[in-house]
Amino acid sequence: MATLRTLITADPIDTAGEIAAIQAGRSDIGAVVSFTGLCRDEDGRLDALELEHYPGMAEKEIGRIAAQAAERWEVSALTVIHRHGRIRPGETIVVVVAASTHRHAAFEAAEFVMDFLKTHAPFWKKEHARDGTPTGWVAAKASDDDAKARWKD
Amino acid sequence: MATLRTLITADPIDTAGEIAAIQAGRSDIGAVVSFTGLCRDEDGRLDALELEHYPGMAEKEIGRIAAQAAERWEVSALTVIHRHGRIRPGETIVVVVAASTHRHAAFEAAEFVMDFLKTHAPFWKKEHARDGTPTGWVAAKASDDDAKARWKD
Amino acid sequence: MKLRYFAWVRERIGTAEETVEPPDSVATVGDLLGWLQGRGETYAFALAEPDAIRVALDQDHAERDAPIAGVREVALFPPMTGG
Amino acid sequence: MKLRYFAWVRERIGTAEETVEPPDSVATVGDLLGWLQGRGETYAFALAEPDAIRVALDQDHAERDAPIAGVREVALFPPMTGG
Repeated sequence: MATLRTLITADPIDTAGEIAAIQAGRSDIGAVVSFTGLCRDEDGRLDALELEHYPGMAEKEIGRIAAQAAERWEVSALTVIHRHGRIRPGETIVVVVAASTHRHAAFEAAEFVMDFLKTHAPFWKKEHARDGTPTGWVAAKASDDDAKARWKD
Repeated sequence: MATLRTLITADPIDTAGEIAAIQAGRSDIGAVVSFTGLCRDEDGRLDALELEHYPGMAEKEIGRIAAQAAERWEVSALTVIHRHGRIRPGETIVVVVAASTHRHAAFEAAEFVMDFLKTHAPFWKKEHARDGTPTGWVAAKASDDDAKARWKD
Repeated sequence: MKLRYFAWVRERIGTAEETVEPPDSVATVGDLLGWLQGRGETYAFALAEPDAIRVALDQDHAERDAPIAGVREVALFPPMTGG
Repeated sequence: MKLRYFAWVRERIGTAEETVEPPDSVATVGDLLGWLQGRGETYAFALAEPDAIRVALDQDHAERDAPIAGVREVALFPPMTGG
């Protein structure tokens, strides 16, 4: 049974702490893959991103995606943490950490989680420009749908 | 131009420090993928792994693999660190960190580096058993050759 | 039935949530979207491009043909952009 | 020409490196492996399964048909198991 940890939080995310925690006290793990999604400044244009989410469903959906990944690949542990609220360039929006005996399971599980999180987890990004021009909602990318589609059996 | 950092070292590897370093002072990075390869204890059987390497060629080969990855995917920065010498269960053998604007380049570059490192970088693992039974060299895995083969264009 | 709106759907409709009682003829998610479009200008504007609207029934993603009988909370929102 | 051995190739041959002067008839990596096998029991043992031996010429991976003329350092080792 894989150890799953999922969290939606308004607080800063500590990637290093999550990686350390997933392997703490165990010596059966051979591979740890982490993904960190960061707020970019878009060539200096962006002051902050505002992450709106659907409380309740966001937790449910991320829990479901993590459980699916843990069922599909032999992972020892899987952590998924997504932040909401106002996020500044350089700060972390999302972290996925997958631990397994062998590396492919960890890589694939982490990628699978990210591809489904992008298309299924109820979060929406709004950009706040540095120069005060009207803010805008980030548009969904067709490439994210394509990325998700490749996991069909 | 991607920033490449490669290192062969007998010292412990600081994954968290390498992740922090790759994104320090930049806000153009949207995705960081890290891979950490750890020494397993093989159900308590293993006391330590001894990593032999070919000094000179190991550095050269890892530099070449990192450069190939950076040419093939749009990565902002790529770090590859491999340890040699005696390594205890729970300790880190190898770390790969890939940073990019979008996530797929970072995932693919990190996986590519690991697949080629396993089959091309001159390192050999010898197991030291906890109960003192004769030590043995780890055999190469056919699955590693298969993993490498899938990167052919 | 409670309706919840997120992101630009929320901004265009002008409220985050409300409670409605659709007539019995409104049986599916698709019916509900059609009915909501007739509730006024802000709804028509928010739901003008039906393909851009995603729907969740009691916090599960749902397609247009999903029945809404017995559902307590329906959420309408644009394609997700988290991660 | 300097020869270097690693892992169990090193252990079986019983030395980490040596300098040899193969005859002119030894032109390729394959020739060199054949010539080395005739140098004694430890060599024959270490190189008994040629498919399990990898070769690097001046620190670059090389196939069996690669010429060794002008090469300064030849390394023989088993398939790699790092990472």
